Amino acid sequence: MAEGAKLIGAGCATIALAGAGAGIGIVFGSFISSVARNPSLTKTLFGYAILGFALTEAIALFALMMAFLILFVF
Amino acid sequence: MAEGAKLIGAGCATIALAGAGAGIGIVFGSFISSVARNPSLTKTLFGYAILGFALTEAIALFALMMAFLILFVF
Amino acid sequence: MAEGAKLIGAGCATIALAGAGAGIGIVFGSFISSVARNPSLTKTLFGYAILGFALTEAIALFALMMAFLILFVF
Amino acid sequence: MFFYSPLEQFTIISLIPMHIGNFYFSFTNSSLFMCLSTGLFMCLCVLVTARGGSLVPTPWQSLIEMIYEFVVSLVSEQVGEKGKQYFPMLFTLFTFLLCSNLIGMIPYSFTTTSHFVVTFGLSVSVFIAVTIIGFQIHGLHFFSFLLPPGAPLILSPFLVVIELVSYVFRAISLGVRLFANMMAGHTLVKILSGFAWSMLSLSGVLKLAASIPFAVVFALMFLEVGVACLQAYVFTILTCIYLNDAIHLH
Repeated sequence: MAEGAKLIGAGCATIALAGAGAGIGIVFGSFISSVARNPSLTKTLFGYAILGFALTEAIALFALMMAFLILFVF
Repeated sequence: MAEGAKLIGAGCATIALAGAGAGIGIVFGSFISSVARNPSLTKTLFGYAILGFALTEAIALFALMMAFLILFVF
Repeated sequence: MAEGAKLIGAGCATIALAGAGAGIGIVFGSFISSVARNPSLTKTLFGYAILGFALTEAIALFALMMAFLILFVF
Repeated sequence: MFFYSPLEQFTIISLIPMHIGNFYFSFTNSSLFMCLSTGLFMCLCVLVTARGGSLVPTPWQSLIEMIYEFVVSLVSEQVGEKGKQYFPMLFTLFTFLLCSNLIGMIPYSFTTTSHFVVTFGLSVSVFIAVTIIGFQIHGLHFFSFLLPPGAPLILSPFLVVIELVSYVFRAISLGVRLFANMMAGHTLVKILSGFAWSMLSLSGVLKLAASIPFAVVFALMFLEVGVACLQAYVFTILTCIYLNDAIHLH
């Protein structure tokens, strides 16, 4: 039974990537509209967009690590 | 039982694509409104929109990878 | 049976990271658009963005702690 | 369908087994690639600036200058004047992560940062260093860092707990972020290339179907190189932010 539950648990844990996908969309969406509004700042804005992306990606990968933990450790 | 759980697990893992779908929609939504606001920048904005799309797609790929991992490796 | 339920429970608890991912995306999204709108305040805005990020990350951490609690304590 | 599990690329193989007492000190492929990445970058720097470097920079010299300028502007922008004394540490941190991530991209090589023990060691040592600096400069006043300015005092017990939890979580999240990015990225590439390989064994026309996962792997390699450089940058910029918090409080 634990063999099957492991798979279902890992499957459920992966659902958390949905939020991170939306979060990254929001970051780049606001980045594109900000560049259109103020093109002179593209350089620094791109730096912050990449920082925002990396921090949101980290949350997605925390969830993925949790899924791997459930899958391979138990 | 594990055979069935494998299918349920892969099914749950695919739910994460909802967020990536929303994210890509947000990116192109703001891209369109930004091009309307500042048509001269269409070139660079399109580049950033494709970058945003690619990075959000990466999250969707992570979720799909997890689903295939559950489905085929176990 | 409890062994399996533990894994499914931890998997479900990790879903909460979706909200944290979206939240961090919103924080950095609004930070980028605010910097474009008023570049002189970048320093203080960056401080508030990092504070907002830290508090949202704390919520993600509470969810992860709950998942680990389910996984290792019971 | 898979001969090896996708995580097989992360196994540690001891090349020169050494045991001191019952301690395991053998020279593993992880330590080999760590020496390789630091050694390569050091040789590059020494060779490039052999005779003080030429006035008109050679391509390699301009590469080193670019990396140097990048980290200098990063540190001075994030930590300001007081950050200058911590620049050497931040520069070695950035170049070590950059080189070990990029070397890990070569097929059949080993990414040292794809193991949690390596990145966790790095992030906890950074966390301890930053906390010591904070207490050294501000003494007990450093605890005021746990109460964000302008927060209403009624909330303070609640806010202090959350700030303390998120302060301590920085050590873990800094390490897990780098580790998870590296491991998940390489696992994703391995699984998709496994698909492309097993699709090749299909009969006749279906072989062409193997080009789809192969194209995805091709695109993913660009993403992976981007993620490798990006994660080194993010690790360094977050260290600068935490250093800035320790030096200038809020």
